[in-house]
Amino acid sequence: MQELVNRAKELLADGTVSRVLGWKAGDMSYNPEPAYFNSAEELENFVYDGFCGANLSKYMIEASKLEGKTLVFLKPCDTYSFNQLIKEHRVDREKAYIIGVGCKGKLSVENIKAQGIKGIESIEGAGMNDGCDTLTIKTLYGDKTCSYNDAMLERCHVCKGKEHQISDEVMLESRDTKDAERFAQVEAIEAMTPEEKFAFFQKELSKCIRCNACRNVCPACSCRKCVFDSTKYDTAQKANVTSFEEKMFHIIRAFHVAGRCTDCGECSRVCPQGIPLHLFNRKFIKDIDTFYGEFQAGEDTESRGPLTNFTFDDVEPSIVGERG
Amino acid sequence: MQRVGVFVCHCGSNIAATVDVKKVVEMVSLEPGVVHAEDYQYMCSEAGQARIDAAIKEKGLTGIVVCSCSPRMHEATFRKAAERAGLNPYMVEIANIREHCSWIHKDMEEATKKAVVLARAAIAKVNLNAPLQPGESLVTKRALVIGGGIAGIQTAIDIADAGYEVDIVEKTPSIGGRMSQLDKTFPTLDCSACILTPKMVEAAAHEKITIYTYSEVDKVTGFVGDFTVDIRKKARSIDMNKCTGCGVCQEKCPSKKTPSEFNRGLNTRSAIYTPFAQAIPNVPVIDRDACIKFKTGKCGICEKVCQAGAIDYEQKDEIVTQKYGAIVVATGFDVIKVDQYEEYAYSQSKDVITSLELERIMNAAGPTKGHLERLSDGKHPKEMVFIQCVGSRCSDDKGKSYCSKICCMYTAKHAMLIRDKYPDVNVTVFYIDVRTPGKNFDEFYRRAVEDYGVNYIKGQVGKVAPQPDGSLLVQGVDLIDNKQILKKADMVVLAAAIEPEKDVRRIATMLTASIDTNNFLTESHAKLRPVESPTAGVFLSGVCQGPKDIPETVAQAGAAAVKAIGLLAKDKLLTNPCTAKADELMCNGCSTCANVCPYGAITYETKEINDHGIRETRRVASVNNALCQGCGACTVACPSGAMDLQGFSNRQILAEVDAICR
Amino acid sequence: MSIENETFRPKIVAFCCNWCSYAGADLAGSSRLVYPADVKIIRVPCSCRVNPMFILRAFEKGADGVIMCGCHPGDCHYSTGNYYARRRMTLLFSMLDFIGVENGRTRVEWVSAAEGVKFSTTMNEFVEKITSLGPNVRLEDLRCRN
Amino acid sequence: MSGHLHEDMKSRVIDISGASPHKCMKCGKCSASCPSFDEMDIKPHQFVSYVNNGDIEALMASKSLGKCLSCFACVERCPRDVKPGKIVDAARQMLIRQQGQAMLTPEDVPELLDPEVPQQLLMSAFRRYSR
Amino acid sequence: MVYSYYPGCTLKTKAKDLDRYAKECAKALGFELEEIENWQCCGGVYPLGTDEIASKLSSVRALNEAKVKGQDLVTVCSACHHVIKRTNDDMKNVEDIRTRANNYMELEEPYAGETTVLHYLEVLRDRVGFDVLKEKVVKPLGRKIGAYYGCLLLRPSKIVQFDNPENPTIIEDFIKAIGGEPVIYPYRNECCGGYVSLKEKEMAGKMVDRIMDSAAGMGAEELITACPLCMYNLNKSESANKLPVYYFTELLAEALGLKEEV
Repeated sequence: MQELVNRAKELLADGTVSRVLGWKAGDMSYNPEPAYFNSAEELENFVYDGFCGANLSKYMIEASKLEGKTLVFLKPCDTYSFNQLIKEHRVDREKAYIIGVGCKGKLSVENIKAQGIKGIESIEGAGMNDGCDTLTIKTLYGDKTCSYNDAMLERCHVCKGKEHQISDEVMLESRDTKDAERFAQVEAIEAMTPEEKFAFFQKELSKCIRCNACRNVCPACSCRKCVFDSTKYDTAQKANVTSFEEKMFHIIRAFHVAGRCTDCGECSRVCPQGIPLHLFNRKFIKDIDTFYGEFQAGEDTESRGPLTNFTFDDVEPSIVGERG
Repeated sequence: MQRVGVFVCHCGSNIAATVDVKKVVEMVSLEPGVVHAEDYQYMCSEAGQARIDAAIKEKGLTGIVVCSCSPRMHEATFRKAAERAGLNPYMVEIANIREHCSWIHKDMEEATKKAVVLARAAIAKVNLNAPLQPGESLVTKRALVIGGGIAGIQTAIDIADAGYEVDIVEKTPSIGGRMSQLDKTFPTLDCSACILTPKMVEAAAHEKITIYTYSEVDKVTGFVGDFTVDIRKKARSIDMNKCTGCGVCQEKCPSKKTPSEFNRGLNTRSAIYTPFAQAIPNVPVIDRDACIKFKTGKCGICEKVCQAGAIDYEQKDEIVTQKYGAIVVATGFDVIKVDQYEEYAYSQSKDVITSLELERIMNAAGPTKGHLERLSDGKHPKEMVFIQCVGSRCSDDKGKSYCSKICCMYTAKHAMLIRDKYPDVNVTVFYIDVRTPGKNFDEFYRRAVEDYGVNYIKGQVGKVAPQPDGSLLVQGVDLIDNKQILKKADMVVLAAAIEPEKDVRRIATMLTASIDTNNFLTESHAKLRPVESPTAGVFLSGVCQGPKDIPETVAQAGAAAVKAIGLLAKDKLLTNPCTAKADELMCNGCSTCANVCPYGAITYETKEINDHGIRETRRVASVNNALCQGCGACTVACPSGAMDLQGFSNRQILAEVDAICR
Repeated sequence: MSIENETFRPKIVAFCCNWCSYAGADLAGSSRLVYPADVKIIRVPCSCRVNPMFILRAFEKGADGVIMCGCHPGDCHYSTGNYYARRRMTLLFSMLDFIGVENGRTRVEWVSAAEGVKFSTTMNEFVEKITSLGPNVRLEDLRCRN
Repeated sequence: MSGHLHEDMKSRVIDISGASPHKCMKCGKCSASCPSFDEMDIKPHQFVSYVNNGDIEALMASKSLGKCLSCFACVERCPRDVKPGKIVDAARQMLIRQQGQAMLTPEDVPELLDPEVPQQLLMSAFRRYSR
Repeated sequence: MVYSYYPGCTLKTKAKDLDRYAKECAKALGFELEEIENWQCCGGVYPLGTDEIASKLSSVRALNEAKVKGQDLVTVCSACHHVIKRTNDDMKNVEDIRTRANNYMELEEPYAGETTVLHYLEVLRDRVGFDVLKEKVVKPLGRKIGAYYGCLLLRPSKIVQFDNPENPTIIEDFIKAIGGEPVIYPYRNECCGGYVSLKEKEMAGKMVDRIMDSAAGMGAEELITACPLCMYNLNKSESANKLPVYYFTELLAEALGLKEEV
């Protein structure tokens, strides 16, 4: 981690960049947060470890408007989002100095808590130089351990790979964390009866409090004004009374990012209610792959997205009923 | 909120018989914004329009809803009426309570309820309408005619005579089309060439007409008044300016084995050829697939014998790009392949032929020099059998569901001509119905029966069995006698169904002109706009629109020309104001909309935006109203909803949805 | 409100493109080809104008079925609109299926201006299908019921 | 017989046959194709019009039921997809399904037999002519 | 390649030749016919009413057995082929029949027309290839042979999809492959009256004579057929032009030089 700080200081010092976009330590060891660093002194607070899950590419929309270049640290999966933002003219490549940082899988404290570990004071073993086998957790009730992989975010189990899609330089090693099939969860739901599917989503979505965290964190959901805040559709937010509006919100949100979503998983990571929101996006990705050929948003900055493209012999919508 | 007036039309009894119009008036009066509602016998009549006029003025209406027939019928009428009364024409909405309601529902209560819902939706929409101003676009004073048959020729001459430039694009080496293949024409038995050739010459000589033969339309962009078309002039391998049409090359060409398209493959032609003697232009083409020079590199005889030095083996396809104000489609027809009806043994016997092949056999310039003879052995036939409706009126997947319309008449013609020229030949016609609507048509058919002794048998043929002696045993039925008939014939002639020229679907797609499942182009209105395609600026001439004979084709060709002239006579056209519009404050500048725009109407500019006091330089979308056709693809592609469609805005459509689901 | 005692009559919204399907519906009308009054048509310039939001909104407000009709692929008045619409609707319908909405509440049918018969048969079929599915309860916003 | 029963028999014959008599345009191609035409009292095209007119009893009494070869020439060549041959088959089925109406019984067989008769001929004959 | 093989009743009795030759020739041509277990007679005629289910079950059983084995189902007899192929089409495309048949059958997995049904001739044409067959011929026949298709192989063409129903070529191509000279005559696809030959002997006789006359008139020296019904019926001809009739498999065996061995 220190090498990242050193390199950032160098780049600040030689004027290559005017600021640094990274993560700073939070009040607990497991909740670092995105932050700008404008000087070498500020960089003392910089952290980068297994809990730095936040995808910083979206912050580059605002950073692109600032004077001078911004040094941004992007994990392999974040670089897809950044590419997608370039494609949509939302970020300025020239305004970014990208250090692709390695990643050994990002962690969720919720997953640790879910194992019955309470009263967490600090967590060790999440550093980039650690073995990433076991986490040691100091709690009010004594030291506990937890396997690194068990604490990992869902998205890391279906990792897209260790390669950075875009960067000016790469630092730190990455680790293979993929140990599950990307579409297994979606397939499990697809195999349900309509009643089961409905019950599943009814249960999940009824938890939604419309806090908009998913929307705010999403690098694809970057509209200046969201349709759900707009009078143009007469769909501006209302009180949370029944479940339909949540369905409408999440379906439309997923639809708006379909073909643009890189499957970064931030929506599920930030949801305070723990709704597996990535399922919506991943369902669209799976359908797009099946119907129109494999497509990974953010792999490049030029190709046409599947929803702004077509072939003459695309499947008909009736396929939905036909495949049973 | 608008001040809305609702006008409910009885349409005589068309609406009023099924929809309780009084009830509709009563119900819509309760709707928000409605300050006036009335019903009337015929809203589209002058008196009806006067009522609208009066109400707008007296009640100060700012929007009106007419509950009547389809907007495709009278939207324009009511918009004009509103405009005369000083209202912006785009403040008019139509609730279609005839085609979508009274005509398809029987129960009055149900139909009335539905009419009220449709009216509510229109009221909800009009409450959100905004006045729109159409823009203007210039009209290019030039017409394109696709197809150089009698339909295309007639249309071109008529447009050119009105003083406008016309280009004819014909894919074969000569204009003339199917009519040039015919021997005689019904119901007067004129010689086809005698009446067609002067027309061809007239078109060729007309100073306003340019003919592109051996050419195809490659690409069409633009819209009414301003189409841009790429015409591919296929490499003819002949310099048209040098060729004198002497014909020596064709005589000397050693490759003479290619089936002649013009003679329906009944004989062969040389690789360098003009399709027929009267071809216009009288300049041959080299069929590169058949030419020895092109296949092996050796030969070159035509080049050697051509004194004009017109042969050019190096010639390449050439693209001519031209602008047009109007396009007339006159692509014509072909006969279906009859080998899918092998019970008639077409591909098993040379003496089973189609009627178009018989035309060539009967023609003095045809493969038998006009002598009626069997193609198998050259013998003169004694018994001829004609079979009607081969592939017409079929609901199987092999044939056509429609009546080809011309077969009854040409078969009567053939029968008559044969009996006249060869009284020793017996002619039998197996028919299902004889259909002869048309001036002097039934008389013509009756002459065949009464004066020429043609034997008409009501019933179909089930099988044609080639016999060891070379004759054909025709197994048919006489439904009047209720007997199966076995008839020995020397020749059998099949009245094969006609179908639109294969190319027409490609052309329709380029023109975005509507086409039906049979590949006939769709007219804008079956009765009232029969020569106009629903696509503005595209007109229909001849069989591409539906089966028709020569007199009808020529009449329709003239009608299409008049419609095209009417368009070309205007200097400017009003453009549809229902175009897309981007809200700069909301636009992300992401280019998603531009990616789906079929017209390239969306561009991006980087400009300073004042977003509620925040001044920022942003990349924002901008719509070119002259190019935008108002499809709305961009509006759905836009995730933020910054792109909206005027006249069909998100809020308007949602208001309609809400009104219907209420 | 009780639906058990009455015969269920579905609410059906049909989005029809102006150039083909709306004209096809007009032809069905002028040919007097009967289909149930439960179908209400909204005219849009092109099937590509149909926003998934419109369809969800219809369901939210209590529609029991939504059908979208456009020109046949290849015949779009705007050349390519229906190709985009086809992809959008395929994905939307698949998502609705995914969250447990009964198959068949949504449908896309390509109907040309010449296909009055097809329009009528399609609507008859669709109404029958929706009637057999019963009222839409999974996507309705209960507040919208009067 | 009441009109209701007529209609009932008509719809039964249509159901059992899967034919579409209403599509008929009376071209006669079925009768023109039929190899057994001369043997039949009611001709193939008439089978269609008899159904359209609801006169099913006459069909069931017709000797054509035993003359139709089920060769499907009429079905194959019909330009309107009416399937006249299936009407004959259906009428025969309706007849033999009635008590005591079998057109072939085991007692009839011995005199019809010869040493070459293949099994499937017997099999199919019973399928065609008895319940 | 191994195919499931449905011989049918007649091939086990009156038409043993058809069966024997078919199997032997298959070996020589590199494929194997594996008789399915416990097959039952197809009934010889496709059920005449759309409401009949029970009479289709024997076909469905055979079809399902082939499906379970993952093999295509081959028949030699035209009638069996006709019945099984049409039943298969029903199972694939007619929901009502599929549901009802499956209800009777109580299979582990419902049958829905998954099996491909092939006539032996189709195997020769589409799987072996007539050109390959031609190479294996050791004794080209050199005779003028008329193909007699009859009705069952070809119709209804939409369902059996065997060949052009009015101008078929498959048997002619077969004759060419085994070194014969095909003779085309117009009545090769007209019915011989096989189904009525039990009760209407005189009438069937007329049909047969017409076929014989037509074939002989066009110069055929012998006829071949794939159908035991046609074989029986054609042999009853009393025409002066009566030609000898063979199963196509017999001539195939002859051309492959297997006839004596079998």
